[in-house]
Amino acid sequence: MKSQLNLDARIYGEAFTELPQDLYIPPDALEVYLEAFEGPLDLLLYLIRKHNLDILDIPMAQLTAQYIVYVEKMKVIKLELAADYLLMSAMLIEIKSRMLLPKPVEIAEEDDPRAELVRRLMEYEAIKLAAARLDIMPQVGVDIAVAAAYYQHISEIKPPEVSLDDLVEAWRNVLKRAKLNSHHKIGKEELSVREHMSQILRRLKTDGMVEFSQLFDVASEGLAKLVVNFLAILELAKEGLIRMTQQQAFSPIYLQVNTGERA
Amino acid sequence: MREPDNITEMKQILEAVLLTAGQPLSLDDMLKLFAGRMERTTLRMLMDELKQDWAEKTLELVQVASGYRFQAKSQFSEFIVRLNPERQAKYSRAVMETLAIIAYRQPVTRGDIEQIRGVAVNPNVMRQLQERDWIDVVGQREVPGRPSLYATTKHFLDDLNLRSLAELPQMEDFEQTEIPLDS
Amino acid sequence: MREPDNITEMKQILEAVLLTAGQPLSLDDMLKLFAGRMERTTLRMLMDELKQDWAEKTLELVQVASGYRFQAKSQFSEFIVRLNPERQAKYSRAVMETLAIIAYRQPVTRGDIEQIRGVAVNPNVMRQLQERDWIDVVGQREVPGRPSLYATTKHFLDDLNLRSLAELPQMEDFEQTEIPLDS
Repeated sequence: MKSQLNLDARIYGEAFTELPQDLYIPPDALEVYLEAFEGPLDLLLYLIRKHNLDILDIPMAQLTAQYIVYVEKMKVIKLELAADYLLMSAMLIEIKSRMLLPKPVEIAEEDDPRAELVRRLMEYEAIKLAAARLDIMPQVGVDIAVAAAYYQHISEIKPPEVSLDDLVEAWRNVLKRAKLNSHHKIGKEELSVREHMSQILRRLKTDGMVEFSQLFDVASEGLAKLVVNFLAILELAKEGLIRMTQQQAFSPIYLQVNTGERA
Repeated sequence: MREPDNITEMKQILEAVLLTAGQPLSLDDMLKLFAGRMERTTLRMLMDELKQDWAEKTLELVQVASGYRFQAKSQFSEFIVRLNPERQAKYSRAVMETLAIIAYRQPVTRGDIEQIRGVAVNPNVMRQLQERDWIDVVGQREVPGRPSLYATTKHFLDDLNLRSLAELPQMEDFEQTEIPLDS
Repeated sequence: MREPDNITEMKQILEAVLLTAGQPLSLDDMLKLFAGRMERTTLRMLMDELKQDWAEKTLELVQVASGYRFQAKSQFSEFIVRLNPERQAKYSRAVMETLAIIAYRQPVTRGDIEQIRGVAVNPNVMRQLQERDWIDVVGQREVPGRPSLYATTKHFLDDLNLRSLAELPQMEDFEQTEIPLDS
């Protein structure tokens, strides 16, 4: 208990000089009390511990009248907090009124209406003590300093990860901005054609002039792929990227990168 | 540096890594250093040796919830504090009480916290604790509204120098006098 | 701890503080530790001694522009890096869009890309993609200036886990829902 009293002295002692004696708080001090206490449970606990206040001795009528005045004030300050205090006084009044009623003989000790409040007060007090204990425990950044020597960041930087979703998202943005999507659909077929266009250009770049039929691997490629390849050649020619030459009818057709020079 | 081939070199690597880490390192983290060439038991043994090696020095090797870290021995804290006057500010009572409820009663909802403290929880309080990475949401309670359930994190334990929640001061130790019902 | 009254204790304090500082400490910073009870020259001497003490160890005490710091000897860097492989930040929007245009429209010139994006292509963007070996030049378009034609590489497909470009999502997938004209 000793530590508890010290704690109270430290927390409340310096905050303000006028300590509350009961739940009857002068309205001009209300704001100060609301700041100093964590809520009605905290205030009640303080009164019980410090002034041996009996829950039943609280002058309820006076208190109620006063709390109604608070509500007006609260509209400007902290309405939420005031609501908590009002709920608490309502609860106290309820307890008191039930205590005043004649007690049926068979009702056991545990049914004392104050028992629930006492349980809550005790639980809150335990948490309060736990919080105070946590607060004084050594903490990294306050009392504990962790070793953090420097090291040379050698740059073995991994390149950024890119997912298919990232790529699609980027393309979607391009389309959105270029307003292309209503006219342009790129499907599987077109992508295959464009892929083959790149492949053929690569091949022509290394091999120079290639005979038309050499671009078709009839033995191992399926019909679909051959068609795509053919479309790619046509597209390349259309875009002026390659030049096709044939010496005479029925002689081999040669393809080469369009160098812009006349053959 | 080639891959280390003896215990001394391995211990040196571990020491250098731990001294520069700035945070606890788990055994798994440290095993990565040796590309699968070290057993867990060997690593544990090396940690014990390192602890011994530093026993008489300025730092100590401690084990907290998320692993091992070197930290200044407590007698140096007051000097370290002189260097950074603007260290971590103390939290308000509201924050500390909320933290205590989450630590001791987890997992709890905001409603549970309000019930125990008897006042509404200021969202700012939860935000402070979450930003510090001391609490996080671990699920929802299956009641209407599915309120979030909060629990403390490993980082909270690390920051309080604890290996597990069981190392928190025991609730039972907070001896309280009964509140008398009859006077 | 009372104020240190001998050189050994002072050196210990300096060591603990420097190991945990996380940044270089100037002589002025360190003088603050001793509340005016240490001369600058003494401090310099202690720094030299500390340097000596650590000469054969895993860290070294070095002097940089803003003060003194402990740092891991260079041979440990590669191990430390294994713990946190640093990822470069994400590619910029410009890089991603350029990549997308090359993937869907190849072979394209820089001019084509500029045409579609409506802004000039920063040469740096192309360089990043070429260095990654995701795009290369497959030819030139026969127009004045003979601009390079870019296409994606096999390596790009490998990295995105695709077997061919045909596996790229089709445009139909993005088609926006038509706004119905009648009700």
